[in-house]
Amino acid sequence: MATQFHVVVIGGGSTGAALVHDLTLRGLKVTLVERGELTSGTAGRHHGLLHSGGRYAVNDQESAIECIEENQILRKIAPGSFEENDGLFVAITDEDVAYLDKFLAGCEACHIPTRVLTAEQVKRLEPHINPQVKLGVQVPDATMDCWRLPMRFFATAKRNGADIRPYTEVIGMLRTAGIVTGVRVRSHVTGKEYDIKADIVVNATGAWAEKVSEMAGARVPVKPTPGVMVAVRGRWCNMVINRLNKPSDGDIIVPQRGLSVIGTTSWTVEDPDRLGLPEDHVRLMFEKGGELIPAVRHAPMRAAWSAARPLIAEGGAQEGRALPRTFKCFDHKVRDVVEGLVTISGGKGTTMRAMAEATANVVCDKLGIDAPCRTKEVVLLPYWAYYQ
Amino acid sequence: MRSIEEKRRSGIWIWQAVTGVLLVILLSLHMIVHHFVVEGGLRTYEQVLAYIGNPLVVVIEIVFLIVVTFHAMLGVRAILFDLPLTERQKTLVTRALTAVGLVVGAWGIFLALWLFRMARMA
Amino acid sequence: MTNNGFFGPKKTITLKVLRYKPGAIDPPRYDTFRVEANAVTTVLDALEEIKATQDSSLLYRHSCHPASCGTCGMRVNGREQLGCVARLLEQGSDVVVVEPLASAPLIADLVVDMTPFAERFAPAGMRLVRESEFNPEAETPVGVETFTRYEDCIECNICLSACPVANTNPAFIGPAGLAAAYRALVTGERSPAEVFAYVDHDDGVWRCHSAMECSAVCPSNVDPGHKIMALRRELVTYKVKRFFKRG
Amino acid sequence: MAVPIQHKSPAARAVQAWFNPLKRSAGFLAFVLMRITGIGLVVYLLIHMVVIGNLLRGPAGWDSLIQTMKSPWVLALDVVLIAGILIHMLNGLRVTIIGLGFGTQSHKGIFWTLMAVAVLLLAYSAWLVFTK
Repeated sequence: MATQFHVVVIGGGSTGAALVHDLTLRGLKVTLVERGELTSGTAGRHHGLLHSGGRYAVNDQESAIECIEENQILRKIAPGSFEENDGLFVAITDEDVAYLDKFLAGCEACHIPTRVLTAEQVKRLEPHINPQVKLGVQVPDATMDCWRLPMRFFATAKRNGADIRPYTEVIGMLRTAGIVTGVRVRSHVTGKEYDIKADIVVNATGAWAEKVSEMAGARVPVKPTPGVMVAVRGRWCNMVINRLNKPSDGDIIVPQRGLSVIGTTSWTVEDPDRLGLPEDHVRLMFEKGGELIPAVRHAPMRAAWSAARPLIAEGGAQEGRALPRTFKCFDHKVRDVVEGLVTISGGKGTTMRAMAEATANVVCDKLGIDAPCRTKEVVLLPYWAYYQ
Repeated sequence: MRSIEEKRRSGIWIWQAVTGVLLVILLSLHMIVHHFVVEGGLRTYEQVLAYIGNPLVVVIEIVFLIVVTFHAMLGVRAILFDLPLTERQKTLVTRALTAVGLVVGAWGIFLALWLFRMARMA
Repeated sequence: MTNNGFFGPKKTITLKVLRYKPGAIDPPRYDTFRVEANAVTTVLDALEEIKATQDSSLLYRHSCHPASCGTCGMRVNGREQLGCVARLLEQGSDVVVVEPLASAPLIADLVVDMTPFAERFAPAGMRLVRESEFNPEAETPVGVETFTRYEDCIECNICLSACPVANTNPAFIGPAGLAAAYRALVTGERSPAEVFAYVDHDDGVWRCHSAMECSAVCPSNVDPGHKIMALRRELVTYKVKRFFKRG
Repeated sequence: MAVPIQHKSPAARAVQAWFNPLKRSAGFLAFVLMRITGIGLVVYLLIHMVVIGNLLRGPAGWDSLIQTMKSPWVLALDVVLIAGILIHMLNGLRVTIIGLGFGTQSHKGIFWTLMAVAVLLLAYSAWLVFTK
């Protein structure tokens, strides 16, 4: 390519990781800045569920379809980063059983493979499950490594020439006549401030997207929507256990390494840096998780924490679970007449690659580059390559 | 599985363990005979000479000396190798310790044989 | 340990955090912060609170929070722990000293460079997560159920920081790498010849002096000390057999 | 690395950890004892070799030397020596056994048991040294 455009990506989470990888493969020069450690925001601390899409198959089919497609792609490009143990939606009450037909229809519409299991089959596969279980539906959920998967994108991007700068915080936008021309950053390693020039700046800061876009006078309707998760010692299930019903509090248990992670709740906050950890939510996880697997009520707690989902609340008073779980890429030239800034937000860990692809398409369009996305095929390096 | 760089094979720990176990036996012999068999311990010149006059004792003492020196030098080497040494420094350490060991061993053997001769002459 | 999320009363804890920024805070010094802690507040929670409200320039590594990623290894009151599961009120003092891991080069504040660790660890060829877990319908490698789950190793670098040898000799492969090599040996992922070529030298399996501190601090029950000893037994057996075959 | 390595922890400080079992567990204490007694015994070996060289001076030289060695201070040093030997020897056996992969899970129990044995043997030896 004759001219190499320079893109600055703000935010070293899963979206940023997949985005530097994508843009680098398309031949662009990319610098990524992250104020703390890579994946120290929402990316690292979700429950580690690689969604099959089953969870959204009834209420949010756009997300569900994204999930099942990305689920298949990620397994292919990041072998070894998943515990391929499938997921199980279990019906405990008659109300849950009544949800079955809607669920199966939704999964079929989204092309999510399912297998209905009898109570006996469920109990054989999951000895710790609530003995009241009525039936179960097996779907291709999996457990992912929340830190190492994004790190594989970073590792591959770095090997391909991307410049990744953790511990570097954006403190302002460089603007010339309303056009964003770069960022001013402070290195927390040396305390020094300096400018990074760019043809396009991408704001991939998730729940922090509003804070960052404000620096350029642009607006993003992102609502930081935290959820509480509790990890208990021991693997109390083989598959990812979901409640066969519409998404609610404490209805997922993800076996991860030697732990079982129960999630989650949902509320809204103004400042994504100050989520807090409500005690009643932690209690609720034990209570609700115990409805699926009674033993978790008495399992020793390893950790409890909150993570902020970056949900998009576009026009309307919707909050929490009613918000769509899909992602959106904003070109601020269109929205706020701010040229040179693109924001990507919403979405989830499972759809990180797709979010990056959509964003990279917008970036390439704006720069007039015709380069196809290759991230569906390129197999990622192991995470430790980042440190070599 | 690639090595970080080509490293020389080593099983010196095994020698340290073997000589260590031997020492438990030899040192017990050495201590018991020197200090507890003879009433009040092996003390005077006469007593030492009388003891060393026994050829079996000379052999045991020399074996003990060799094993203990070897074990001691390997121990010092193990400690020094815990430091960040270059391959050249490692070779130097090994050579220096070999030299010290040889000197100590030679001196000890000379002493034992000289005393043995004195005992025989007396 | 507080079992199921009972927060209990709050208490003020003083944190003394090692600060270092090359050229700016150089030589390193300790900064003092105060935070409110309850029974489930962790050292990481406290650091995040400090960063958000008291000093945004404070640097530390972290990601997942339930001790699954292994990024937040640090020394808390002189002992290596994961900040995300080290509870403040269980550190045994009202003043808690937080320092970076000892065995890796310091970048800034509590952040250490993981490159030397990766260089020692990666050659052992450790796969991170086994593709199938205990799902009986999924295929697992034969016999693997009888082993401790080596995948429990979260590559946090804590064992190297606690190891008296790794601290003075950076060439030592170290507990995590040796444990991984043992795993590769017993699962048959690597041939004995390959594994032994990697560990049979003065900076390999023989460098360990059995202080077993790696096993004492391991937050993930990998018990690397045990694995190093077992690896040594395999190697001694191999050497003895080879000696007699040749002789 | 985007961030250059700027600072390394001084090796001298790391070496101090060889002798500092504070905040560490039993295995580390064993390692510290092993190292201290090992170094001490090497020093003793060298001194011992020089001292017995006095035998070359014949009965007069040797017997007068032995006379000074019978002072209680030197006898106390003898007890220290025996303590070092016992700790190093018993610990050495332990390290050999667990170093070959046996009993690694109960290494702490083995350590404390052997140290108890060392204390008993030391008490008996001290009694012999001072009374005989």
